[in-house]
Amino acid sequence: MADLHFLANPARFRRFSQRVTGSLAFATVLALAVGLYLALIAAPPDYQQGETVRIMFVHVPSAWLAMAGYGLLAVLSGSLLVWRHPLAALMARGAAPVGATFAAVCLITGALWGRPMWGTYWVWDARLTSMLLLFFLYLGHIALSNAYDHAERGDRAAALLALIGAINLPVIKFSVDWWNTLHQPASVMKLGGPAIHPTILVPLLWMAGALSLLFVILVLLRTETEIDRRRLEAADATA
Amino acid sequence: MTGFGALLARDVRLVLRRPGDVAVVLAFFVVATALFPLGIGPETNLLARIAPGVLWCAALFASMLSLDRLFASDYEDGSLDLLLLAPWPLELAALAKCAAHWIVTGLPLALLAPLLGLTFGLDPLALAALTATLLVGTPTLSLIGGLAAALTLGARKSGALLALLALPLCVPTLIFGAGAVEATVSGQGFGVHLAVLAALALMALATTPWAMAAALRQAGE
Amino acid sequence: MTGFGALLARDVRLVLRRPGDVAVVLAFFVVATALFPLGIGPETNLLARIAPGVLWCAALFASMLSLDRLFASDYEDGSLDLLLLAPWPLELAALAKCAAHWIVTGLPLALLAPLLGLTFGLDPLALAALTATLLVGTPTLSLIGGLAAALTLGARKSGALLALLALPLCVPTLIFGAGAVEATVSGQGFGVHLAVLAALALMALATTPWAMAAALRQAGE
Amino acid sequence: MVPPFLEVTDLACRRGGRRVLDHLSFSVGTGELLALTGRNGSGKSTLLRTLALLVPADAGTIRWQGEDVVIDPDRWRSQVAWLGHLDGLKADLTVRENLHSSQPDRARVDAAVAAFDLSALATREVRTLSAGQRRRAALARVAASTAPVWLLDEPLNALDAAAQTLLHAAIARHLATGGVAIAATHADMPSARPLELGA
Amino acid sequence: MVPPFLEVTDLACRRGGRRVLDHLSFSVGTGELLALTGRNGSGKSTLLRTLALLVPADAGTIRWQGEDVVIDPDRWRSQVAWLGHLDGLKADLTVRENLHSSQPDRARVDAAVAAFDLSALATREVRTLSAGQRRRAALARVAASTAPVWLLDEPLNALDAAAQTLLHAAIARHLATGGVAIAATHADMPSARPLELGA
Ligand code: HEM
Ligand SMILES: Nc1ncnc2c1ncn2[C@@H]1O[C@H](COP(=O)(O)OP(=O)(O)OP(=O)(O)O)[C@@H](O)[C@H]1O
Ligand SMILES: Nc1ncnc2c1ncn2[C@@H]1O[C@H](COP(=O)(O)OP(=O)(O)OP(=O)(O)O)[C@@H](O)[C@H]1O
Ligand SMILES: [Mg+2]
Ligand SMILES: [Mg+2]
Repeated sequence: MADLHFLANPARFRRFSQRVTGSLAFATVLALAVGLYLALIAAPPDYQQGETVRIMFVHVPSAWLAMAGYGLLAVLSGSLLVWRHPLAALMARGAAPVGATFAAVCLITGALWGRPMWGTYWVWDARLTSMLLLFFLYLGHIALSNAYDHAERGDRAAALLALIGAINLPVIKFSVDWWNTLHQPASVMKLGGPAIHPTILVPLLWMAGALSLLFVILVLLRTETEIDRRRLEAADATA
Repeated sequence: MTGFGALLARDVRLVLRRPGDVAVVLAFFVVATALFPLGIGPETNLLARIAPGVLWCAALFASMLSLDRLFASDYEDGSLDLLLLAPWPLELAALAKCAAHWIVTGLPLALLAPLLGLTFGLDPLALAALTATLLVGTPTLSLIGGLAAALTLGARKSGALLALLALPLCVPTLIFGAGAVEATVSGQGFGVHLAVLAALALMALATTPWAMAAALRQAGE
Repeated sequence: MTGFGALLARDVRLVLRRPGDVAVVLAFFVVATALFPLGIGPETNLLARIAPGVLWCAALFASMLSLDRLFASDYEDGSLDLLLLAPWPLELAALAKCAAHWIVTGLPLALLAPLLGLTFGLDPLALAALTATLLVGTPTLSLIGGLAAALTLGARKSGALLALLALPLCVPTLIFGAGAVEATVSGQGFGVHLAVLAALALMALATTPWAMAAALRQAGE
Repeated sequence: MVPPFLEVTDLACRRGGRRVLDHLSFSVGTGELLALTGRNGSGKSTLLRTLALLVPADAGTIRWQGEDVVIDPDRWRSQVAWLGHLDGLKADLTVRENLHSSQPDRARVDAAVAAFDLSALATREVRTLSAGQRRRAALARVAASTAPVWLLDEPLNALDAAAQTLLHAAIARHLATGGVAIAATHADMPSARPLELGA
Repeated sequence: MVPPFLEVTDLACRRGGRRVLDHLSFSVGTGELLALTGRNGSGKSTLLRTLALLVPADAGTIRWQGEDVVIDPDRWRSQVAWLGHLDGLKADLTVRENLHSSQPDRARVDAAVAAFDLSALATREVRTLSAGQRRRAALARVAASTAPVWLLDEPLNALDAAAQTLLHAAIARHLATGGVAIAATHADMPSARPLELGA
């Protein structure tokens, strides 16, 4: 059993996470219900964009979470490389696909929205391109962490990539911004307060909260799975 | 620093012993570039318009093409162990490898590019911008590619994976490199672009050797 | 022919053992293609014009990137000797390797290309031309790239020269491939182009396996 | 008179301009193990490669059951099982997958795995094996083949005493079925007929 | 009491989840040759790699002249000359170029070339050497270094009898100057203190 010693810390995490997931799931469902009600029913259609404006309530939070997810990945990677924290690797494995999914959701909802608004699913615009690149940074991370026979090797290689990628992410974002833009400029997160009407802002913030909860719970669940998988492999190897 | 010089000399000598690899890279650069006039037809101003992007993309691809083997041969013939045990810092050794790679790919590409630019009808100033930006920008590509090569050591399917990892990180360099040439075409100077490229190169120089060394240590395990 | 089938199946199985690897290849195509708009700018009708060149260039890049190591790992770990001693003809073994690589790179690219073409604003007929020409043309790239890979094994100086000659052999394929899409844009059919591409592919099929086998035998000495 | 199984006459071979083998003649009969000995660089590996037609001979003939092997090289190649200095294993495949890719017959692969005590390692990727474990896997590949002629370049390399015994047993079994084996070696191989090169 | 040169206490190491070394303690004094023996897969190479810090230990300490080597790993690395299972030579460079790239001092390189009877091969590309010639070149690289600790993984591999004698002589010279050597081996090494792993 001493062979499983290195899992002691993840095991404690697992107990903790199992305790909180129940109430977290409840909160997520509740927040999603309120958010979806506000977004799909309560919010008025936009005077310019009509009903399609409702796509925004998924689109924008997904974009935020996709970007935040990479930040989380970088933090986890740092603690893996510096403190050799075994849990960080497992959580990074859990978080990367979730972040990638939100990036994909942002891309897909954006494309669906683009058709009515711009008359095309895709343009090679700065914002769109940088989100696409973020999506591929995620994919590269996932591919690298699975490219090795030894999971730990993949963990650490991917952690190095995430750190360098995190340094580069703002560079990519800004360089692409300077390159060209057609997409909506930031209107919620900007200096001097939001320039957006409260009837839209409130459901947007609810949805952002609900999807953030969803993000957290997905990461927790996936981390648990990773812990179980790693434990099985360790048991296999010692058997 | 003399240690670095010796390392660099050895690595350059090693690459030059296999001229085939360099030849394929340069040929690829020319063929890839030549492809666009064929598709677009001979409209000179259109060609001049796309030339910077095309040349930069081709340069980016070409340098990725050869990076694949940067550390892999050391890994496979056991000399990576010697590199890890060498009395000089591993960061320096990794840097020397990237520098050698740049000398045999980035540098020839930058020198070849004006010739290709000429066939696209670029004017002299644009050609100068092209050469200058390639000279300043390709080291960044070598460094980032070198990092990807170190990260994928011992990984399966390393070729495509390496490119997938490195290409997004190379985007800023590409944008400012191609942007510089376009700026001269539209009558502006390219000083700012060059400064940004230099800044990117310095950033890569400051971070990637460390990350490469860490990745190589892992591969040695 | 069943021997060839078994060889091919084994090589494909080897590559497909990890489905993630094919995903990496596909992701890599998208990133490589996305670089051109970044270099050239987002103007939709300009992008539509260069789309054939871009996609063909990405195809060339992809073939070169992965074919590079087609025989090198066998050479270095000693399994080239086993290939040379195998009871089936070496030509067939080389062909199977190229075919396996085409199946996991050329084929996915051809199937993904229409989607990417859409983002470049190509019309349906152009998309059809693109897919058809890629399907017929990428095998030629795989074969010629495989030849270059075999020639650079062990890197004799003459190998370098031959590799340098091999890559320009891709040029006709690229011209007719990109030209076909152009032709549909200007309202013509692409039947002739397709016929030429097929002829080129057959020519490559008839000559390169033999040349690859000869190059491999030499490397084994 | 029945021809000896493998008969080499007046073989000559040069590598990189240097003459390595010259006027070499010998023959190996069925059930016989020939041990090539000689100093480093005396041409043992070159001889094995020449026999396998991996390196062209400059002069001389190699006859297999009376027929010159260059007449139908493919038939001759199908008679040969090869183990070089390098193991020739794919690092990303498991031991069993490696064996399977040259021998489709599952029963033979299983027998070879057992013969070299690899059962516990059969599903491990070759990349993770120790040097001797890897060499054993390469030897198992030879043992799994049905070829009557084994050409082995320093088969004892990296093997521990137990594995060397396994190898000798496997060679003995092969010879007992009428096979032929030629091994280059610096160590003693019991019951082998020695042939010293470069003497 | 003067500490033994190299002292290993309670070393443990796992590879791919398997425990390979566990509670291993030994020490090697100046002028001593330690021969690691044991079955294939018993952990000889792993131990050498752990000592060279190429593989991190899971537990235990390695002390060099009384000081834990992880305190100043770079200093420790500069004390070690390494020969792995693989030769670590660049096939495209000549023997002399290979030696030079790790030892700039021409006189030491010349001496090492002579010590392993490589003078005739010094300007040949490693690619064209026979297996034993290549191994000798790799050993010459070790002999050319000034490091007091030699870590050798199966140094006798592929060597002919004459070259083995040269190696023993080189080791003896190294030990006579106060050096330390640890060699993994399946063959006998005279005047070595054996340490059996996995027993
Ligand atoms: C595939 C296409 C699209 C992608 C990849 C995309 C990407 C993004 C990203 C990354 C953000 C977050 C920006 C930030 O907060 O810094 C965002 C926000 C936003 N997007 Fe999109 N978008 C797409 C299409 C669209 C379309 C068609 C519209 C509607 C015209 C749209 C409207 C918005 C709005 C209103 C915001 C919120 C901006 C803010 O207030 O910060 N997007 N999008
Ligand atoms: N990278 C790895 N991943 C998993 N297991 C490994 C790895 N490297 C070695 N092992 C295992 O560790 C054990 C010790 O291997 P090691 O190479 O140290 O053995 P060795 O004593 O040197 O054997 P040999 O005499 O064959 O060289 C073996 O069982 C081997 O299979
Ligand atoms: N490709 C080559 N080019 C030039 N010379 C070569 C080549 N291969 C081998 N030689 C030379 O031919 C001679 C015979 O080499 P070979 O590998 O057959 O020796 P060997 O008897 O197997 O030696 P060892 O015991 O070291 O394995 C050596 O002197 C070697 O240097
Ligand atoms: Mg030999
Ligand atoms: Mg070993």
